[in-house]
Amino acid sequence: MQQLFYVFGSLAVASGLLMVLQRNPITAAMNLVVTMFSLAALFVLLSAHFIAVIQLLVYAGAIMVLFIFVIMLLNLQDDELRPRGRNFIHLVSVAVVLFAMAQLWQLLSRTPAIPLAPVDEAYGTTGEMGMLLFSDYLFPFEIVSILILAAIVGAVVLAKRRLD
Amino acid sequence: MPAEAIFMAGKIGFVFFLVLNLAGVLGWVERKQSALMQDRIGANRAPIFGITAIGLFHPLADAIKAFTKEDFIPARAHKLFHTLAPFIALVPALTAFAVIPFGDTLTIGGETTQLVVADLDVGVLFVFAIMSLATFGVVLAGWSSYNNYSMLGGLRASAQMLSYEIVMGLTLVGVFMVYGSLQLTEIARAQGEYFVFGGVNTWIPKWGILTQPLAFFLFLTAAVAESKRLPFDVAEAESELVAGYFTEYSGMKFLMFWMAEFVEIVVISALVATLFLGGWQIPWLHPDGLHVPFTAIVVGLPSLVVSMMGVGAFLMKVFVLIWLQMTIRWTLPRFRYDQIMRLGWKMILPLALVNVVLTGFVVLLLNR
Amino acid sequence: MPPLNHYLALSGVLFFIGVAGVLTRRNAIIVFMCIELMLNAVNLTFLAYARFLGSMTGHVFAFFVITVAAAEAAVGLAIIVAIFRNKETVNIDELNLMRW
Amino acid sequence: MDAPVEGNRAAGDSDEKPSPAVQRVLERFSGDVLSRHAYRGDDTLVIKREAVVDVCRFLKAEPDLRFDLFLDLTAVDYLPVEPRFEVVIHLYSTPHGLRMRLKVPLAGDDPEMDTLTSVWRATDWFEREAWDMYGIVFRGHPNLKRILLYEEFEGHPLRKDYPIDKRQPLIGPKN
Amino acid sequence: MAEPENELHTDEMILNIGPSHPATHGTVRVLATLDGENIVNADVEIGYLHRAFEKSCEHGTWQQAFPYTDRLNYNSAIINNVAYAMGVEKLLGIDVPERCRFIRTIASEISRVADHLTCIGPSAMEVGAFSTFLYFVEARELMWDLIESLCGARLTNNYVRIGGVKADLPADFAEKLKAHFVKTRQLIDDVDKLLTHNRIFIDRMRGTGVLSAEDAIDWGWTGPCLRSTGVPLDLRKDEPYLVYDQVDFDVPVGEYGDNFDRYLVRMEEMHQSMRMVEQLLEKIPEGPINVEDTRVRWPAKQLVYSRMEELINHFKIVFEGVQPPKGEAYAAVESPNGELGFYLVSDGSGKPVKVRCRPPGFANLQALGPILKGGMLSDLVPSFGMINMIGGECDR
Repeated sequence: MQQLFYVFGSLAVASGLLMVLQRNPITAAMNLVVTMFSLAALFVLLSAHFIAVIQLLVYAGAIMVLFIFVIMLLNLQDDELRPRGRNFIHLVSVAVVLFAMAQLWQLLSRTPAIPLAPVDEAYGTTGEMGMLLFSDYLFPFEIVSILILAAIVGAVVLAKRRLD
Repeated sequence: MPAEAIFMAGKIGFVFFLVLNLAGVLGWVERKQSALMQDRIGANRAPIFGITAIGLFHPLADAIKAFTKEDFIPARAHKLFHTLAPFIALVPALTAFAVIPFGDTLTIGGETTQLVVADLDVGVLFVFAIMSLATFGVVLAGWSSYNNYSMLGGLRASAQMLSYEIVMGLTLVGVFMVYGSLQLTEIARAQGEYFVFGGVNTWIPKWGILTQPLAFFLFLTAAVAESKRLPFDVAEAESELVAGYFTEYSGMKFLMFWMAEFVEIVVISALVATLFLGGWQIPWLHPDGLHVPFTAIVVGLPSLVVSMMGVGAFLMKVFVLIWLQMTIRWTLPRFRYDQIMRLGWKMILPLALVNVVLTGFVVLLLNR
Repeated sequence: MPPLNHYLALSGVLFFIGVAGVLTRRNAIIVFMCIELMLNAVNLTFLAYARFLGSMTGHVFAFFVITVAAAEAAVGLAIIVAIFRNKETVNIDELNLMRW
Repeated sequence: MDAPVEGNRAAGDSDEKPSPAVQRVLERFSGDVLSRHAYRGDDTLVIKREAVVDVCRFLKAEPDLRFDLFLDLTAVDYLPVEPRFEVVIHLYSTPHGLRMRLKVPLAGDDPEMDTLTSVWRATDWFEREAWDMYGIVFRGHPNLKRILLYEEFEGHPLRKDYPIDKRQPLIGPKN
Repeated sequence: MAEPENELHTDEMILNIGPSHPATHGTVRVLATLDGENIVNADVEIGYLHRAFEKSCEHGTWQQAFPYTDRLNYNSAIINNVAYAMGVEKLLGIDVPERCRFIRTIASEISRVADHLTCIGPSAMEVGAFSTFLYFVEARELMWDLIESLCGARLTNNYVRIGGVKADLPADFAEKLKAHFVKTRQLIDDVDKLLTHNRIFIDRMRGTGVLSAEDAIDWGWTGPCLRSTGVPLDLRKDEPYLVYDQVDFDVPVGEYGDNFDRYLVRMEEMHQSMRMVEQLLEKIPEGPINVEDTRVRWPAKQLVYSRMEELINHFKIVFEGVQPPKGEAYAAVESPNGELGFYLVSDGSGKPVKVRCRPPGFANLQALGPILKGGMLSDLVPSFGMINMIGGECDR
């Protein structure tokens, strides 16, 4: 288990970095798919089976396909968008990010290792998840469904060529 | 636990053996079946020491030919993705079989195991999740080939597979409501029970096709569409797009797309058999033997025999469904791209929703 | 089992990779993908804490995050397509219509 | 019955009474019809090239003629004779079941006539073919370029002075 | 706006379909400008099968053109033979014997069935119905068997001669034809069951490639394509040549002028053709199959080998050719795809001055671009298939 965490963790970080560094949008998207896949594996390690599958199904299987579909539809080639006199801003933003990472590292290295508690069989299963969603979180759940409906309508309206 | 490890190895071996061989043999079956439909003889050459075995060695000959062919990558293609795409298309299809139970429990030497590689709690969702990854193979193949036909094929395939995944998922909601589980072993086991009306046992098994007849047809349609077989093969429509996303493939990589298609047929057939045709269940056959309908007589059978009969029954159902898909493939013309989309979104999706609502009412009434 | 700290560290690293991408990249679609990466990193935190607390509330939140992300992706990509049709570019530097 | 033949072409007025359709054209365009005949029963009018579009419009529009179906346009090369070319048009009238042949003589050094694409859209490719094969220019044609032969082809092969064994330039892929 | 260095293009995609593409049976190229799946513009380029038919004819005697006419529409070569022979006979001013006209009609109608089978089968295959293609190939084999029994060749028949035909009907022709027609009808019925009421097939064909009757006439359409728009123009009825005035047949017409109507018209025409052949076989009179005119038809082989007059006659007619008087003639027949006309000019010598073939496919194909415009990419396939462009005839 320990090794699997590090394997998938480093895979996630590596492909995440590649995504940011890649010029080609399709390559970037595929790297993001690898990140999502590794994260789904990490979710399984955290006994979150349902979320792991949803992660694969929705994120990797649907959202990312949509991304790639749009990239192909717009026929975006290699990202030739050169920064125009913005190298300074780039440097600053990278520095800020590195600084934040260092802070994070400091914070975490100072705290002692916190072991995870063992959980029972039912933890993270579809049934439990359904129970929670349809009892305690029913209202948010319904709100989310309205949100999705709004998103569908919005997407259709936006992507349509003309409003007629 | 060595026993568990041995069982696991055996099950994985069996599944791989089954799926890969079926995929190979399906190539032959497809040729022979189409030949039968079209008043032809079909493949009957490819001898080994003069024995042709009615053309059974043709898949082998194809494989040898594909291996020795030049592996061609177009000049301006994206080499990495062009190479990777067939693998991405094939591997998920193989993986999806892991959660499909091919038999009931098997007891050998006091050790009992469920005949499924991974009995996941999220069973069906896992199959969908994994199969949705196969989309990437197709899309990448289309994009990386640097060919307009491939590109159009990839675009069509991504839109089609994305749409039909949603439709497929929705058609199954009714099944989940009836059996109360996503776990494929539990769904299959629940189908061994009988309809009981007013306390009277009818001895009709609760197969999915009987409890969810509408869902069965909708799911089968959506599943065939998902596997991009005729009449839904617009992504590779040979008369319009030459070969769609795998126009620029040759040799082994071409064969891998081909294999992926056949493996998907097997997976879909297995999934339909498990969800709607009772999986390994044979009517009136229980772990302790054959129960004669409307009586209490039980013809006792050893559990090993029952397990083996279950595996046989499962394979039979898979074969029948494969045959059905092949018959459809050689009978129907191809849809147009927009007609496929219309069918998915405007026909199957609303019908699936209606099915969910109706099932909800019925389940509520029966549980009252 | 790896301790909670490691999950949180991984999550933080992924989040900041996403931040770096948002700040440095100019292609709207890649910026969008970086945002998705940040959402994923947050999900990892949710699930790690949920596991730590032995409660499934975190899962519910992760579920909502994924759902909202799907909706957001649909609308966001539609906006990008619409912008591209009008302006022939996805460079965020040139999409300065609202900068006044 | 053999028609009077001038040079090697069938031409000249036939002694027979013209058919009603021909009669209509003769009445309307008496000055533009050079000759007419009905050899083997095919109504034929030889028309000045200046008048051909007007005659065609008339043939198509006139209610009792209605030559709406354009069948064929081709050219014939009578090399030693001048005018050398003759553009031959075949028409059919779907309401009345009539057939008509129009012939337009063109001089060898000036093989030009007005396009008929404004009368029947179908003449488009046929005129391109006549240009391709005989080098006859149709003034006002929207897209007058080679159709059956390739762009690099030199000469017009159906002219009688085109040697049958002439070699054409070989072309490779362009880029 | 976008600067040159970061210009991103979404221009309409130009898809080059052909000259060698699975859908282009025959060799033709369609340059389709696509906006997504929709065809914005379609340019049709032909000429890939140009073989200088007219030039070749001008360099041989009148008889020597027959094999070239075979290659115009190789699916129904006999109809091309007949049309050309009729043109030369019109130029010569001769009439062929009654039995010869019956035989020509029978052979033409069998060829027509073969041609329609070759049109519908592959078109159905291209929209995905593969089995129907093989059913029709089987039926076409039966038709070719019949033609083979007439002249010994299956594809390029070269059966018709100036002033007659090569050979009389074989003795067992009637029985053979009866047996073959039974099987052919079965196969056509099978396809009818598979396609005509098939929802998917109707969806693919109905409403695609629509052309109104006025436009169809304006584009010079003839044959089943024109009849599908509702114009009952059929030379066999309107200007009966050969013995079409002695048989009873119907001319099916369509209603909407779309691909499905073209399919239905062709399916019905096959039945009508078979009906005609059966009637003709009933009525066929005894008699000579060639004209007796020695200027036109060369003498029988046994006479050539045994008698001097006939030998000289044979020599002269073969080397100098038939010599029609100076003049011009246009003869047209109803070929499976429309009016197939031959415009012939003779200067009185044994060689033609001009042999012009009016190909129906040329005019029909011309409208392909316009009917594709605004449709979807997939519509190209049935539209092209149902126009039934034959490369040999279109490009000559």
